[in-house]
Amino acid sequence: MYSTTGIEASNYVSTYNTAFYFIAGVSLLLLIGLTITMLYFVFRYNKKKNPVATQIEGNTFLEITWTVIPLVLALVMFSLGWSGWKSTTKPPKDAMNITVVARMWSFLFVYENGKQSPDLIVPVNTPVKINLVSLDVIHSLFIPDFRIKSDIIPGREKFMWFLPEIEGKYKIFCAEYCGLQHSYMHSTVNVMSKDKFKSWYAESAKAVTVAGNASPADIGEAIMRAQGCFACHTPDGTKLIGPSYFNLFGSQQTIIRDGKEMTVTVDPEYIKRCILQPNTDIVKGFPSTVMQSYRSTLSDNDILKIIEYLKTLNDK
Amino acid sequence: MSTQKNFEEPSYLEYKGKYKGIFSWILSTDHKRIAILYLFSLLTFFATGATLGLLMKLELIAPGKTIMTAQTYNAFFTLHGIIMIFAVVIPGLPAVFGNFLLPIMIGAKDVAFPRLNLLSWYFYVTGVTLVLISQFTGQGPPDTGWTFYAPYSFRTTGNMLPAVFGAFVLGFSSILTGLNFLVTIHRMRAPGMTWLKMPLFPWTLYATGWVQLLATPIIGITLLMIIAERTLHIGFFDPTLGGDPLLYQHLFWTYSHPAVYIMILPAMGAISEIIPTFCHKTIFGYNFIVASSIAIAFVGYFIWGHHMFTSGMSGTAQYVFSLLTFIVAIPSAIKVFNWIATMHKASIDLQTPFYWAVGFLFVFMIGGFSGLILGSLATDIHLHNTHFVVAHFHFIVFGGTGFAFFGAMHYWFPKITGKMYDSRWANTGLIIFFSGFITLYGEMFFLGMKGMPRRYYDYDEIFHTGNIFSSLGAVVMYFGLAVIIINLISSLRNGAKAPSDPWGGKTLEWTIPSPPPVENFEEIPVITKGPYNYK
Amino acid sequence: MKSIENEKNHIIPYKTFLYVLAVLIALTLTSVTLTQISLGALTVTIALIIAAIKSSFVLRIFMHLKFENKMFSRAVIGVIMLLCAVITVTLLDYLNR
Amino acid sequence: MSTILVTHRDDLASKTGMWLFLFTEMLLFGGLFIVYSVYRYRNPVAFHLAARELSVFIGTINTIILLISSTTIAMSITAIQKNNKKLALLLLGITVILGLAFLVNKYFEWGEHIKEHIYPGSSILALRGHGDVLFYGLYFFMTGLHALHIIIGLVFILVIATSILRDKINSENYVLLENSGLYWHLVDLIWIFLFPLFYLIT
Ligand code: HEA
Ligand code: HEA
Ligand code: HEC
Ligand code: CUA
Ligand SMILES: [Cu+2]
Repeated sequence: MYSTTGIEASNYVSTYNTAFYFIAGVSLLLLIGLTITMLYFVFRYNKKKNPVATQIEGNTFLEITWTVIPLVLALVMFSLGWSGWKSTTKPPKDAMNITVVARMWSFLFVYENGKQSPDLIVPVNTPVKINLVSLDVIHSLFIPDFRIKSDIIPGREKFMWFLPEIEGKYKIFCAEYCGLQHSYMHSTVNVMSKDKFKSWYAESAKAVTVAGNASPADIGEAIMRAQGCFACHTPDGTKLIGPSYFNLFGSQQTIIRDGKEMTVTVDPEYIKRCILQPNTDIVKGFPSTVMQSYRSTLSDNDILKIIEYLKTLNDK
Repeated sequence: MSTQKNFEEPSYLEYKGKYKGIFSWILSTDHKRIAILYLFSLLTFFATGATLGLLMKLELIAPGKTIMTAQTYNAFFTLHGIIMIFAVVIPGLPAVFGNFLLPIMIGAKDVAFPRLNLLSWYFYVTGVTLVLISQFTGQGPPDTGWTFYAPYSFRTTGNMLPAVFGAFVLGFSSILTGLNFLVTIHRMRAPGMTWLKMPLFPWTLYATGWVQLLATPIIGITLLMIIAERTLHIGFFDPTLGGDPLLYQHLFWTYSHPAVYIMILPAMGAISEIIPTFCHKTIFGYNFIVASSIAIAFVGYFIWGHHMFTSGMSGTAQYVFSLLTFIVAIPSAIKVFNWIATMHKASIDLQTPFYWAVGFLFVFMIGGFSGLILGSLATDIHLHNTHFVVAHFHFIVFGGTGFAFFGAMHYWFPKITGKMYDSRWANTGLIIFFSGFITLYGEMFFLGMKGMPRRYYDYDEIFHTGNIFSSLGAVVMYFGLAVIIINLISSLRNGAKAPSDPWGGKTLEWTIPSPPPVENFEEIPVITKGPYNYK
Repeated sequence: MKSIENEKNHIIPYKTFLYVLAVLIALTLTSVTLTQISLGALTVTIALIIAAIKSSFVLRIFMHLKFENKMFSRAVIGVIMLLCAVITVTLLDYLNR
Repeated sequence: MSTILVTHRDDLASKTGMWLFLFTEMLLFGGLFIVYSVYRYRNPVAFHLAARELSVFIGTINTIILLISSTTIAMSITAIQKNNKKLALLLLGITVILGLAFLVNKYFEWGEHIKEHIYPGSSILALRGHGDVLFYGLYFFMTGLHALHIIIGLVFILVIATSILRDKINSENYVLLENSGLYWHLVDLIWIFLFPLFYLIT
């Protein structure tokens, strides 16, 4: 089948193909048939070849025929689509549970043992149930090679499930428009053998893995990559959606708190507040509701490392 | 039929009314002059929207940044969508050709409420102006897509209010036009013109009128709620206030799906006029075509949910919406079959409008069939919000309504302007346009199947080849359309004088001089026969 | 369509309106008292049924539908049914989630 | 240009137009009724409790006011048909006064709520939970939109009244009066549903 890799990578591919090939096949036949008929009439009953038209008002038998036949075809098309879709609502009981936390503009996958990963890592041939959580606007988790997609709607409990059948890496896209960086909101599914997955899963339950001798600042940077901070903030002074981190630490920042303007020094306290309650202190000139709290995904320890990293960004 | 009966009465183009110059147009309540006002404003907006489309395609020719930033791209497809949908294809055929021809085709001197008609045009222009204003004021242009989905639409810093209010005003204009046509058709048909002796174009306008009247208020109130939510912080759709973003989608599509039939029905009507005229043959299955228009309008009201298949509606809702989506394809099928049957044993005069009609049938079928693929649940889960959808709706909106619009333009051009155009150039333009069209949008089907999401400013390397083709198609198409438009414009000056019935049509508009006199008919005709009587 | 022309001058006596007003006010008060006593789930139904009865009086007498061309009443019924159908279809989603 | 085109008056056309316009109004509010039913279904308890805070007394008074005003405008059509210009004007005058009374009541009702910090966007309201926010959001929006319609209706009626004064509307030509009546009745109809939905169903 025509797709990113051409691989039938999940349980949905075959039901998708059945419905698709049937509808597309019937349509193509009808399209070709009707187009040829039409062109034939255009040539055969040209004014030159047929100077006088025969007046025909209609034919009820024909009308009924070409109502009933498409109706039957359409109903078959519908039922193929329905039966293919029905299974998406019924995850097997033994499915593995993973939660995706989507926000502008990153996905973060949270496993039952607390492990977090910006990529979706799953064992092959194991049903996976993903609980869909959005912190801000509607996103949509789309895995083309699995033929599956589900919107992630803030404030609603929802899930999707699938059975990955072939090992490999596949793309994940965000398929619901969610603002400026929508087209950069992507990730990867990594379908591993069960053994490999087990060892990955058992590794210390840290959010990110970095080399053993990494400094706290390096870990901080890795955490921020995993959490998607760089979608909105740059380390080099360029202004994206949020203020840049460049020369941020220790500087004086004009903020708006409770509608009043004031100046604060950027210290660890302030940064922590920015990350956990981003809507209390709003940096002047920036939108107030864009950044969402990271309370559910970052620990105090993580934040300390982030602060270490931010310190390294002052004038080099 | 072709003798010019009446020389005393000046044509609507020459008539000197109370006002002079431009005022004789923008203050005129003559349905024909209002139609021309619509035509010019609409073409301007169309050119704007099309240029935005071309620029978007140039951006997409390669991954990464080519000619604009992501912010600009997002603003462009939003503006492109709003202009094309609300300001071009929804008013399109009704406001231009409906206004000009509806009264003539049913043997009336004007629409029921001429002043209201002019008011609709003012609403129309105001609405678009508001949308355009939103681009240049406030904190940056709106960037939500034409669907204004909550909660993004009240999170964004983009300047939403004028755009949303502009869409609201455009909706108002659409309602007034529909209302006017309904009353006109009910009250002003010429004596003897029973419902089943009415030509098919007015019939589709009638069906459209009801949809405009009964669907547009829903989007009106929804847009007002978005405005209230943004300004007064009333919780309607914001999940942080307890609202349900899906309810917004329900309300939006409750209008916007019927709206696609507002776009296509008059197009089908125009095609139903063109085909019998050039076949010199009565239309096949008149009653069935009429019934199918009404069926489309009615069933089309209840299938909006097919835009929300991945949003997690209840299984029952998925079932009903998908089933009805397939049911609504049947009336379209009936129309297609009847049109083709009309060509059987006809005597076909191959003129430009007929080529457009044939082109329409071809692309409409492709668009419709791809609609079936999207209407099926298993496939839509994969294809939703990919470029497959973009291909579907350009095929059916641009290919359907757009082709019919250009067909109608070439069909009624002699009647409206009193001039003939050069059909060799017209056909050349059509061929260039058509090949550009297929390359541009055909490729998008494959991009969508591969999984390229829509509203993507930047894309993965795997989608590159397809996008190159598609973008080049856009350039070709741009040329084709320029040829077509330039040909028509130059015919205004240099074209030969048009007789009153250049094609041998049988509906009432061909019985009066071209261009029509101010009062259309010297004497209101009495109708005794059906509309396509070639015996 | 000809028959309408003669109905144009249908004059409704003042008294009719006053009777209708009395009925409407009575219905309003009934609805208020009925809903004040706890009837559980029935409350909604009763209140809406009474509202529907009231509106049919307004439509038929005040808005002349009773005396007007049938076309109008048919259209009104059609529109109301359409609205109900839309509400039902929307609720198909919510009631079955 | 319209003077030469429109040769005769078509009352039925103008009445048809008015009815069609009323249909759009019905659907406009219809959209809000959809929103109301969905949110009521999802927050039954909160809606139940919040509705209790509205004053049934003022609501009932306002309902009766509107019903009477509907009656008077309907009667004024009979009056004009019988060529009783004075009575027609008097009845219209009563209608207008009742309409204003309705608005005054509404003003005090809203005022009470706002005094208690119950209005959209209020942080005190937000503390009371989602159901209350939705209920009062809908309450203010729907009654507000309804009040806007009352104001439009009043202006419409005043314009008609001046036409009657100037004999432009008379026993031969009163379709505009009928149309304004239709509009006013629609406003009444909507209230007939708003009243139980917000005040009674507790
Ligand atoms: C003119 C406008 C127009 C028309 C007429 C249609 C017609 C149809 N549309 Fe389309 N549609 C749009 C404009 C239109 N659409 C737009 C603008 C969008 C995107 C909005 C957005 O998200 O921005 C869209 C999106 C859209 C979706 C949502 C996709 C998604 O987002 O996931 C779906 C899904 O069901 C759909 C289906 C259909 C169907 C089944 C028809 C049918 O009515 C088609 C019927 C016609 C035929 C089927 C062809 C003729 C028939 C025959 C020759 C006979 C044989 C027939 C059978 C065997 C049945 N459309
Ligand atoms: C009638 C409707 C209509 C029309 C005609 C078009 C026309 C075009 N559209 Fe359309 N498009 C939409 C309706 C339409 N579109 C809608 C509703 C959306 C969804 C928006 C959203 O997501 O919110 C969309 C989205 C959309 C996208 C998807 C964006 C994305 O999801 O990332 C793209 C991408 O390429 C695109 C391209 C084009 C192009 C290249 C053209 C055209 O430019 C095609 C070529 C046209 C011409 C070549 C005409 C040019 C000719 C002239 C200007 C004449 C010259 C004039 C004189 C000489 C006087 N459009
Ligand atoms: C969706 C965009 C977005 C993401 C993702 C995001 N931020 Fe922010 N951030 C903002 C915006 C907008 C502001 C300014 C408004 C405010 O203060 O809330 C901001 C402000 C801040 C500030 C205060 C900066 C200053 O100049 O005082 C800090 C610190 C911060 N963010 C850290 C982070 C960290 C750490 C992450 C990731 C774990 C992150 N942000 C992710 C948008 C984002
Ligand atoms: Cu997230 Cu698009
Ligand atoms: Cu649709």
